[in-house]
Parts: sequence; C-alpha cells; structure tokens
Amino acid sequence: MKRLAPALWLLLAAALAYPAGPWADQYVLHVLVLVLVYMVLAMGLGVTPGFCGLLDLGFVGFYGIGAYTAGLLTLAYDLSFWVVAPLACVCGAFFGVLRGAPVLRLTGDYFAIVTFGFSELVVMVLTNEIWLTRGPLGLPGIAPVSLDFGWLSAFFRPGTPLCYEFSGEAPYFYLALAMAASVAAVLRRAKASRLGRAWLAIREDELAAASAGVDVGRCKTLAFAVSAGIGALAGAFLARWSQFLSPDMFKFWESFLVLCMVVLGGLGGIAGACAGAATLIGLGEALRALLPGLGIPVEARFLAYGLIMILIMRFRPGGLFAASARQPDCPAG
Amino acid sequence: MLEVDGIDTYHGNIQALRGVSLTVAKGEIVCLIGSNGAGKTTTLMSISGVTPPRSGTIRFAGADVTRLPVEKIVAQGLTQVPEGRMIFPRLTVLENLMMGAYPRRDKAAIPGDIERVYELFPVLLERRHQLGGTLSGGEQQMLAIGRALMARPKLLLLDEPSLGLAPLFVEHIFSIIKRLNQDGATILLVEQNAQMALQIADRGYVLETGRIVLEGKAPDLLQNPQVRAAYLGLE
Amino acid sequence: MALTDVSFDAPRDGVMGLIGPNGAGKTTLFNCIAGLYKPTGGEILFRPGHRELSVGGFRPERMTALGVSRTFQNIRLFSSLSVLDNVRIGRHCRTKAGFFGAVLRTPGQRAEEKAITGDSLARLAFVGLEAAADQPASSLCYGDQRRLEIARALAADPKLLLLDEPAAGMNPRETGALTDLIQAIVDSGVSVILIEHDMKLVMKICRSLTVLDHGELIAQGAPREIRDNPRVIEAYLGRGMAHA
Amino acid sequence: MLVQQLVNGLTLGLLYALIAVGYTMVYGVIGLINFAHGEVFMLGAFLCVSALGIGLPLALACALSVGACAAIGIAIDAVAYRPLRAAPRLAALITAIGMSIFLQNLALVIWGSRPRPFVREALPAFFGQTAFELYAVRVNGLQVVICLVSLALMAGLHLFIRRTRAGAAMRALAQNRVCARLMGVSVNRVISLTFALGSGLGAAAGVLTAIQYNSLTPTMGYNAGVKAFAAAVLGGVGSVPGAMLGGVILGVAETLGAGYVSSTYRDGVAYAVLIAVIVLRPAGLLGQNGAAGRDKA
Amino acid sequence: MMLTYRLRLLLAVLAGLACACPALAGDAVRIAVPAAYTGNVAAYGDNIKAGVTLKVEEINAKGGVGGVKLEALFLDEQCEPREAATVAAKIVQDESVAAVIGHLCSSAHLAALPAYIKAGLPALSPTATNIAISEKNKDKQGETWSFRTIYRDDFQGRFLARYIARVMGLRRVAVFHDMNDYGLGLAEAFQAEARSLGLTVTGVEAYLKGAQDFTAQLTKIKAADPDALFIAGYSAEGALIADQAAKVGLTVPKFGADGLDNEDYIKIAGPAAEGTFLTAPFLAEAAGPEAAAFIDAFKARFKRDPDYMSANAYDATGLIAGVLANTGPARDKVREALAAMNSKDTAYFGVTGPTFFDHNGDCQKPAFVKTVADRKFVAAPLQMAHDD
Repeated sequence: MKRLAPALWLLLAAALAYPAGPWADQYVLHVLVLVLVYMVLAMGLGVTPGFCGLLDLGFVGFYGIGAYTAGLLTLAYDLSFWVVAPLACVCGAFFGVLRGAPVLRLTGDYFAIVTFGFSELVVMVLTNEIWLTRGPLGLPGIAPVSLDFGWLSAFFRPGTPLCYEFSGEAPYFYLALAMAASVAAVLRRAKASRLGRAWLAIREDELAAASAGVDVGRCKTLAFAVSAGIGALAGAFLARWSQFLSPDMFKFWESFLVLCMVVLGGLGGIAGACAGAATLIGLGEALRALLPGLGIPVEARFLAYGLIMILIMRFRPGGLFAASARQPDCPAG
Repeated sequence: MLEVDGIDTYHGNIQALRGVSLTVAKGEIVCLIGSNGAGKTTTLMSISGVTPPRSGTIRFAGADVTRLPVEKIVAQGLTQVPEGRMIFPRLTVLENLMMGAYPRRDKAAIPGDIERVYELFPVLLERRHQLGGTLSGGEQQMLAIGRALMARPKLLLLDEPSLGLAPLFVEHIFSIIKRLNQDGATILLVEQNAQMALQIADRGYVLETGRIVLEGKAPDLLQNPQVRAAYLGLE
Repeated sequence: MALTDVSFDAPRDGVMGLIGPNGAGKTTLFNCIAGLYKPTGGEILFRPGHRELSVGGFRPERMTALGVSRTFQNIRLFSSLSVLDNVRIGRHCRTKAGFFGAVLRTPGQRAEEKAITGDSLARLAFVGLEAAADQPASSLCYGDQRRLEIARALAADPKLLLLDEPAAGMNPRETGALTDLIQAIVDSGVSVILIEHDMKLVMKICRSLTVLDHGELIAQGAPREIRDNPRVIEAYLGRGMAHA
Repeated sequence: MLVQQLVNGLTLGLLYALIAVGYTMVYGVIGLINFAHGEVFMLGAFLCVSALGIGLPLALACALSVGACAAIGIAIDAVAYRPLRAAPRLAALITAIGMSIFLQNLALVIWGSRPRPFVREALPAFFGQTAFELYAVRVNGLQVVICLVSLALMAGLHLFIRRTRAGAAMRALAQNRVCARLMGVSVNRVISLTFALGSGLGAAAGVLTAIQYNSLTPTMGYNAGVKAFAAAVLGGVGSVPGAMLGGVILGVAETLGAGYVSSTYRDGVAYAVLIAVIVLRPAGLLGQNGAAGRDKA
Repeated sequence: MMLTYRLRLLLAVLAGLACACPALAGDAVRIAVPAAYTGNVAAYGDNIKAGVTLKVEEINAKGGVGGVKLEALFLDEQCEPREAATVAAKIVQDESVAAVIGHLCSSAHLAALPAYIKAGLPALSPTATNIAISEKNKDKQGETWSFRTIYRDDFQGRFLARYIARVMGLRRVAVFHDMNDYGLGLAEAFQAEARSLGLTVTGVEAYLKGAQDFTAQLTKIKAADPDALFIAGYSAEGALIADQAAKVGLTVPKFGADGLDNEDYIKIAGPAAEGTFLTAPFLAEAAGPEAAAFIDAFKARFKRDPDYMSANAYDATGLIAGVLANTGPARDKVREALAAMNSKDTAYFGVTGPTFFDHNGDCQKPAFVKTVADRKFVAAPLQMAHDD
C-alpha cells in the first residue's frame, strides 16, 4: 500500500484534473461516475463478506432502498441532496439491522439465500406497491443535485440567489469522487479499529471470536448497518444523478455484479473493491466499443464478458489485488 | 517393500521434506518419530501421493510409484490410516468399512473380511448401523484401522493412532497394532508417543525439520541419549 | 445426552484437572461453562469476587466478560491475522470504542488503542511470543500457536481459565515449557481447569482431579487418590499408568 | 380450486426439484453452488428441440440432449471449477457466474433471442391433449407424465447414491475429500460423475419444461435456476431428498401464493416461506447442520 | 514476461476505449438505435434491429440521404435503465449521430431522456408507450425532444375496452397484465375505461417478465368465470398464457394490445392462439401497396413475418431519413423539423399509416383489430372507428 502511494496520488490528481480540461468527454465522465458509484457499492458490500465472512447476495436491496428513499423524498418534499443522502443512509442502515436480526445465527449459504430472498422482496415491494413507488412505471423527473448557498447571501447581499444546480457529468464526478473517498476513509479507519478487528475475528472463526469476548451479534449487526448504509448512500446518489428510478435497476443481477467486483478485486481490501469495480464496468464499456470494430455483433457482448470473468478468476483466483498468502514456515524441532 | 529415496516435498513454496530416505521391509514395524511439524505426516502423505514429492523416488513392491495419482497407489496395496482418523461422519460404520474396500475388485471376499474386522473390534459389530460421526474417539480409531484393513493392505501407514486418546485406549490400540503385525502386516507407524512406538517397533527413524537425523533398531533408539532427552522426556 | 447430573466444585485457586476417556463429556462440560451450550438442567455457579452468579446458558462473550476464558482442543486462532491482533481481539470485552469513535478517531479512542496494544504486548511477553507480534498467526509453530491461544485468553483478564488438552501433540520438551507457563498463570492469581490426557503433566500440576466417564462423574479428589482409584483405572488409566 | 392449485403447484414443484437435485449434488461433493446449472437446464431444452428439428425421434432426442448436457456438465467442471479447487470458494463462485453468463449468451448467439416452440408434432397424443377431470380438478396428460418422470428420475438417483459403490464414493468425497482419496477414490472422476448426473437431470428437467410450457428462450435458465437453487437450500443443501422436498414446497407455496395471496407477490410468497424455514431451521429442512456452514468467505 | 504481456493487454483495452468514439465520418450520417440486444427482452430488440436494418438498406440502395450513406449504430442497453443512461451518454458525445431511434422500453427511454435533452439530441421511439414520457420529454424552454411513432398505453387500453364492450358485446372481463411499465399502463387505462362502460372486471392478475408458469393465476381467473380475458403484455408471455389458459380450461376470447402482435405468439401458443383479438397499428390488408411491399421485403430478408415493432422501427427510420434529407444532420434542426410535423398535412406516410406528432411528441395512429384464424393474423371481421 505504501509503495503504491505516489502512483495513487498521481492517479487522483489526474482524475481531479480530467473533467476540467477541454479533453473532457461526457461519455467517459459518465462511465467514470458509474465506476465511482460501483466502487462505493463494492466497498459497502465488501464489509459483509470481506470483513465478516458472510456471503451477501442481496446487497442491491439496500441500494434500492436508498435510491427510492432519496427519490421519493425529493419528489414529495423537494429536499436537498444534503438532507436526503443522510436520511437514505439511515433508512438503509435501519433495514440492514432489520434484515440482520433474524439471520444472525445463520452462516454460509443459508445466510446467502436469506439475503437473496430479502433483496427479491425489496424489488417486489418496489414493483408492486404502486401507491408509493409508482411500481414499474418508475420515478421520472427526480431533481438533480444542487448547491444552495442562499442562506449565505444573508450575510452580504440578502436575496442573491446563490444556487448552483448540477448539470452535466463533471459536478457529479467530483461529488462521486468525494463520496467514494470518504467511504474509503471511513472503512479504512473502521477496519483498523477495535471494531474492525472484531469483524475480522468473526470472519476467521465466529466461535473463537465469541469465546475471546467479542459480542458477535452486536458486531455483525453493526457491520450490516454500515454495509447497508453505504449501499443506501450510493442509491441516494444514483437517484439524484440519473434522475430516474425503476425497480428494474435493482434486480438480483446487480448484486452479482457488485459481488463479482468485490471478489475480482480481492476480498477484504478496499483498494481491491475499487479495482474490481473499475475492471468490470470498464470491461463492459470496452467490449461495447471494441466488438463492433472487430465485426462482432452486439449480441456477443456478454459472451465475451463471461469468458473474461472466467479467465481472470482462472489466473488470479485470489483477485486482482490479493495479497499473496503467507504460508507457515515452521522451523520445528 | 517400500523404498523412499531422497524425497523433497513442498507446501506451496515452503520445503517440508529435505531428502528423506527410508525403507520398510516385509513384515516389519517401522516407526517414524519427531516433533509436531517435523514432517512426519507430510512423509506419509508423500508416500500416499496426496502431496507428491518434487524430487526423489518412492518405490513400492519393486515399482516406482513416485508420481502416480493417489488412487493408483492405494490400489497397489498401500493403505493409510490418516491422522485424526478421518471417519466419514455421515456414513454408517458398515459403509465406512465398505469404503475401505473401494479399490478392491474381488467383491466375493469382502463379507469375510468384514467378519474379520468385527472379530478384531467387536464394538464395531455392535455399532455397524450407527453413523461414523457418533462414535467416540477410541471407537473411531478402531474403525479407521478396520477400514484400512478392508483394503487388504500390503503396507499399512498409521499416522498418530494414539493422538488424543485416553491412556487405556492407547494401550489397546498398540496391542492391536502388534497383533496385526504378528498376523503378517507390514506397518509404517508415525507416532508422537515415542516411548510406546519404539517399544513395539523393529526399527525407527527420527525426523527433525524435514530431515532424517537418526535411524536404527528400536531398542538402540530407546537407549540413545539424544532421543531420550528430546522424545522420551527422560534425562 | 452428553452429560448426566454432573456436580463438582472447582477450587478458587490452583489447577483442577478434568480427565476421563474420549467421549466422556469433558469438552461438553467446558462448552457448558463457557456458554457455548446451554445445560438442560442444573446450575452453573460462578463466584468472581464475592458475588455469586448463576451463569448456566449465558452467551460465550458474556462469560468472557465475567472472567471465564478458554482455549480449544483443536487450536482456533484467527489464522490470517497477526499474532498481536489475535491478542488485541482478546482485549475486546475490556474496551469499548465503537464505530463512530473509530471513524472520527476521537482522543478517547486513540488512547484506548494505545492501551490495547500495550496490554496485548504484555500478554505476548508473558507467554514469550513478543518477537513474533507482527507475523501472521498461521506462521507460528504448533507449540507457539498453543501459547498464543493462551495469551489471547489471558488478554480478557480472566479469573478462571479453561484449558482444553493444551499439551496434545507436544513433545516432552514443549510439555515441560507449558507446565511452567500454566504454573506462572496460576501464580498470577488465575484459577485453571485443565483437560489433559498427559498424566505426567496432570499429576505434576493439578491440585485436585475430577474424572468423567460416559457423561457421569466417577471420581473426584487429590491426584494421588485418583491414581489409585480402581474405577478410574478401569475406565481410563489402565494398569500400566497406575503403576507408572 | 384449492386442490387444482395444489396439482398445479406439485407439477411446478417437481420440475424445480429435478433442477434442484443437480445443485444439491454438486454442492454436496465440491461444496459449491454451480450457478451455471440453470444454463445447463436451458441447453438441455434447446438441444432436444434442435435434435427434433433435424428429424430425430423424441426418445432419441431426449437421450441425446441428456447425454450432451452430461458432457457439458463435465466440461463446465473441467474449465471453471477444477483449476480452482484450491482457490478460495468465492473465486469459484465468480467463475460459475461467468460461466452462466457465457452459456446464456452462447445460446443467444446460436439460437437467437426469439422464443422457440417445442416441436409438438413429435409428442405422443397423450401429452397435453388428454385432460382428466375429477371433481372439477383438471389434470392433463402432460402433468401426469412430468410428475411420473421426475419422481422416477429422482428415485433412481436416490437409489444410485444410497446403494452403489459410486454413490458411496460420492458421499464419502462430500464428507472428507482427503480421506476419500486415501481410500482410493479418484476425486476428479467422482466429481465428473456428479456433474454428469446433475447436469443430465437438469437437461431432463429442461426437456420436460420445454414440453410443458412449449417455449424456449436463452434466458429461461435464470428464473428456473434461481428457484431451484432456493429449493435446494430450503431442503438443506447437499441433501438429495431435501432438494426434492424443497422443490415441491416452493412450487406449492408459489402457486398458493399466486392463487390466494396476491399474484404480484407470487415469488414473494415463495421467498417468504424460504426465509421463514431457514430462520427457524438454520440447516434447511433435511440438511445436516454444518454442511453449508463451511464457506467462510 | 507475464507482466509485459498483461501490460500489453491493458494497453490494448485502453486503446480500444480511446477509439470508442468513432472518427467523424464525413461520408455517412448516423442514427443511433439503442435497444436490448442481449438479456431478457433481446427478442424485441431483434425486431427493432430488423426494421431499421431493412429501411437503412433500402435508403442506401437508393443513394442514401442527401447523397451520403445512412448508417445505424446498434447499441445494447438490455432495457436496463442504468445501461440506457450510459449508452445515452455515449450517443450524445458522438457528434456524427444526428438522431436516436429508440429506446425500446419506456423505463430505459425515461432514464436516457435527461441526457438527450441536455445535449439537444432528438429521439424517436418506435415502441415506448408509457404516458410519463409525454411529460418528461421537454427542456427548460418547453421544447419537446422525444417523439414516438407508436401510440400511448392509455389509447390502446381505452380502445380495447370499448371494442370488447361495444363491438364484441362481452360483459365480464378478467385482466392479466405484465408487471412492467407497458403492461401496467395498459391495464390501468383499460380498467378505467371498462368501468365507465359498465363492464365487470372479474379480477386483475399480474405476472413478472420471464415467468413461464401462469397456471396459478389462470386457475384463479377461471374461478371468477369471465367471458373475456385481456392479456396486457408481450407476445413471449402472452403466448404461454393463451396456451396455459386452454390447458386449465379457460376458453374465453383473449384480447391484447400490440404487444401480442408477433408471429411468435401464434407459433408458440399453437391452436390456443385462435380466438385472440389484438390491436395493431399495422394491418397488411388495410395498408396500401407500400405495406405489402414492406412485408414482402421483410420476409425475403429475415424469413419471418414483420411485427408492429419492426414496422414502427421501419417507419421511424424512414421518417428520420426524410427529415435528414431535408434539413441535414444538425440535431436542433432535426428536432425542429420533427416538431413541425404536427398535422395530417405534414405527416410522414409509412407502412403504419400517417405519422405526425402533437406538442408532447405523441402520435395519433389508426388502430386496427387483428384476430388469429388458421394460424395466421387476419383482420378481425369487425373493426371499430376511432371515435366510436
């Protein structure tokens, strides 16, 4: 990590400079924002399997809950993003705890299937409760993010409208970057703390963790809440960025995609999750661009996508960013 | 019968065995003693082919078996009773015994062999329809040995048969090993309990950090001051 | 039913040995005391200091917080974590910083982290592993892994330590060192209950012995008496050991 | 109407069960959810229809499709799972997902995206046309055939696993791989056999589904696969009778849910039952505790 | 060695990304056709692709648009809103694209719209029928940027309710709809009109896209004893519903909207397809010689009958090509020209009849009723005038 630092700084600087320049391309920016959103999702999902060792197949449920919370609040009360995002976060975390309560005892695939069932139920509620969510008709016309400094104007020139409404991809890019960076910072700190160690202990051996004095239920619940909150935050961003929501956006496939990012990147690592997100989204877009050039019909895009996923795992089974596993080196005698 | 010649075995990139050589002649009990992590189990697993050596050769009954797949080696009559017994917990005792006979082609002789195992371990007859996982540690050890006998082994590899057993049971197991040998079985025995192992063995090897550091007749090793200090707890 | 109507009193200090043939219910008994299993009947009383608590069915982390720590028969370390982190996790129930403390790096949290590290290093030094603090636990040798597990258990400041076959798989030299370590633990004021098959160790270190067979208590008393108890010889020790 | 709905649910459930068996067998032996199994099911249906398309008789087409899928199952294992035997479990999960995407889109490229009908002319008249009416409960010939065939296949499988040497080897491998090897079991051969059997049954389910619903699309494996996966877990992963029970329960729950609760929450009822069962019985209905607890990520 | 190989691979991918934006080709004018070409609804994307491809080939055979070739870029978005938004971002930055034909699904269209409006790129959907599009397709100045060559859900829903009540004289109707934007929109409009006409709605059931088993819902529907079944969905599931309805013994006439208008419906439902009535913007018998020529050409090119999606996509391509020929490829000019097609006099005449737009970009089209007889779509014996 330390060794990478200069390269990372350079990358960050390049990223910060990119949208400002004349070379900025809306499509590339859009893809970059998408990558950042998935980075946040991958980091959020990574908490459960990466830190706690539980396979979460239903993460997208929280993404959906966050997005719809933000979308509905925006449409109904015209709240600012800065109010809506924390509310969505809290709402997501609440559902994370709610879902966590009955499954605390479960491990392995049984946990996975319950999380899967949960996310299917979330999508079903979003689809069927038309009175609330407009169902499959979706939520069009959600207001974009805006920065309202109107209250500031009171200090110098009352009445000046100091409002900047996000338009185009560039401001969203900076917002997403800030979001991803803060999530990464939060997780880094959490991971290096008493709580983070307890999470890792649970991942390694739940029974031993309990016997070592870790209150497994509480720590797991906290992990679910943190993970869900981050998912919901990404959802809130999505709602205000895409300005359109529909239940289709939160199908099971998304959970898989995010999970693939986490594992491709190397489980448990924050940088790995980000690398995984960049790889898979980049791959999808690269194939979109490359295939027609090679004379391959669009229908074959996911054929190549699946194949490449198999190949990556075949040759980097620990993930792209996996730390090489240290073997015991025992001078016995 | 078994000639292991200078094998090097690696776990990943870590070398676990360094030029281990040993021989077992027909009818012998040979024991391999050493501390935890010295490479005793790895030696047995290399012989069985589970962790094949990177270099060196293993010859069994005159044929080179060095890099054969496990099932081919087992089919030649080289059967292991693994450390920790490794009973199939959700197969019945009888099914466990039948698994021992898996490589055999002479189906007709199997029932007779089962009777023989029951004779040796009457408790297994009592429990033949019980699941393997419900047996106590000592019973599991008997089942593991019985299962291995079902393969009609030419050479029996025993890995820590006394591990985690009560003193009474340890004695029982060792007396059975002795009896098997008297009935004609050739045995390579890996043991933590050096005292008891050397008492029933013909010859012994001492393994330290993946190397054979001592070898000799069992009574000689029992008298060896180095062995007495390190492995027998006697000054 | 793994245990039937077992009653005994563990002494406040010193080592109590728990012996018996395989499948006698020794580990089950540990699991009941440590909160992994809930006894279907009867009571487990724990007296830390002058209070008396009926702790049957308490959860494991609660037992640890009350002062009962344990090790496992087949070592259960957090193998991919560092040696130091393994012990730090043992401090969990004696510390309290939460998620927000960690994210905001409050002064209290930072001080606590410092204390955790200091306390943990002290435990490592106690068992003689301070040099290995930064290695992953899985890289330790067998005997050291046993020691690390004991250090982790000690990190929770136990009043009672349950050791489940700590000498299994050790050679005489390692067993000797372990005996000294257990003695040092007892000397520091922690009571120990010890499950062990190595009778030499048991006889050397235990103040009293409790013998289980088939889930029932068959004998209890001083090591010398137990060694000559015919029931114990028949069920467990065998003739050879009785005269050893 | 209740009895009618139960009959509907049973037919559906037995199809789920037949697919679920494939999941559960593979799970039992390699401890992995073979996410590509739903795609094998889909390929089974397509291969059978293609075989009928070139004029083969029904029995031969079915046999060909089941055989080909058994081979595909072995190939999936060889390509996607075997190289990752020593890798973390989740790595294999990702290749499984990759495999699933690959196969689905392969079918899309080969057979196109448009739904295809089953070749009705190839079916005996007894199928479909005949309908028995008993006290206002309609059962058509097809439903009877599906029930009988799936029950027969599953019973055969159960006997195979319980009574044969290969079946014992499969169970032994599931319980302790190293020891099974030491008993002389060839791991790769038994795993291949498991994939072949599971995939063959999946293909059979695909053919039955294609006959029952008369429509094949490259994406048909997804829904069926997800339901069957849920059924396998509901019954207790690794347990073949459990998978059968899970399939039937899920099918019936889904049908009753659609009939009596709300048709839009049809799958929701199925998942709610699933979650309730698992929360109350954390190892599934017939699962051994700990069988699926081993996958710390 | 390995590393350098990986590095090279990475560079290759990056290079691929860099040339993702095709160089401005002066010799061609482009239209983007975003739809689902993979995934669950790929079959419908295929219909659109066929219609567009046929028209583009015909136009280029006749010398193209204003002397340059017309080129269609097919972009896969799987009908997923998120993918649609990404594809939209890609389309708008490609300056050689003069207009969009798409999206296939309403939800994808709604997700992509903000990008088109912001960039000022007109879109013309051949299939998106959701009513919300009429409100969300304008920029801040109130100019419309999204048009469609298909009528809205509410029109067809109302039309079918009236047809059932007035032309067929049926009283008790069950509704079975796809739980997506299309099916729900249709079902809601249908029910509202049915109630006002005094029809009894005996039950409303729904299914999810990709489902295969509908017997539970059909058993329930049958128990309520309707005398008509309205299937609000697409042909893939519609055909299965018809088939399974026959199997559970529900033999009432089935009604559907243009979603069922695909020969797959007949192929898959088989004999159960008989007795289905559906609305379509396109009826071979009623259309002129142009439509007949289109049908022949389509059959020759793709070996199957065209459906309404292909016909609408074919017309949308022709319409855009006509505008491009007149105004050139400037996006805002194209939009203005489209907005100016606001009456019968300025309409485009294609195989689906005249197409012109109201101020919301919506079009009025004649609706024909088809039925299935002897495994073929034919005009229903009774048609209904628009204002009936």
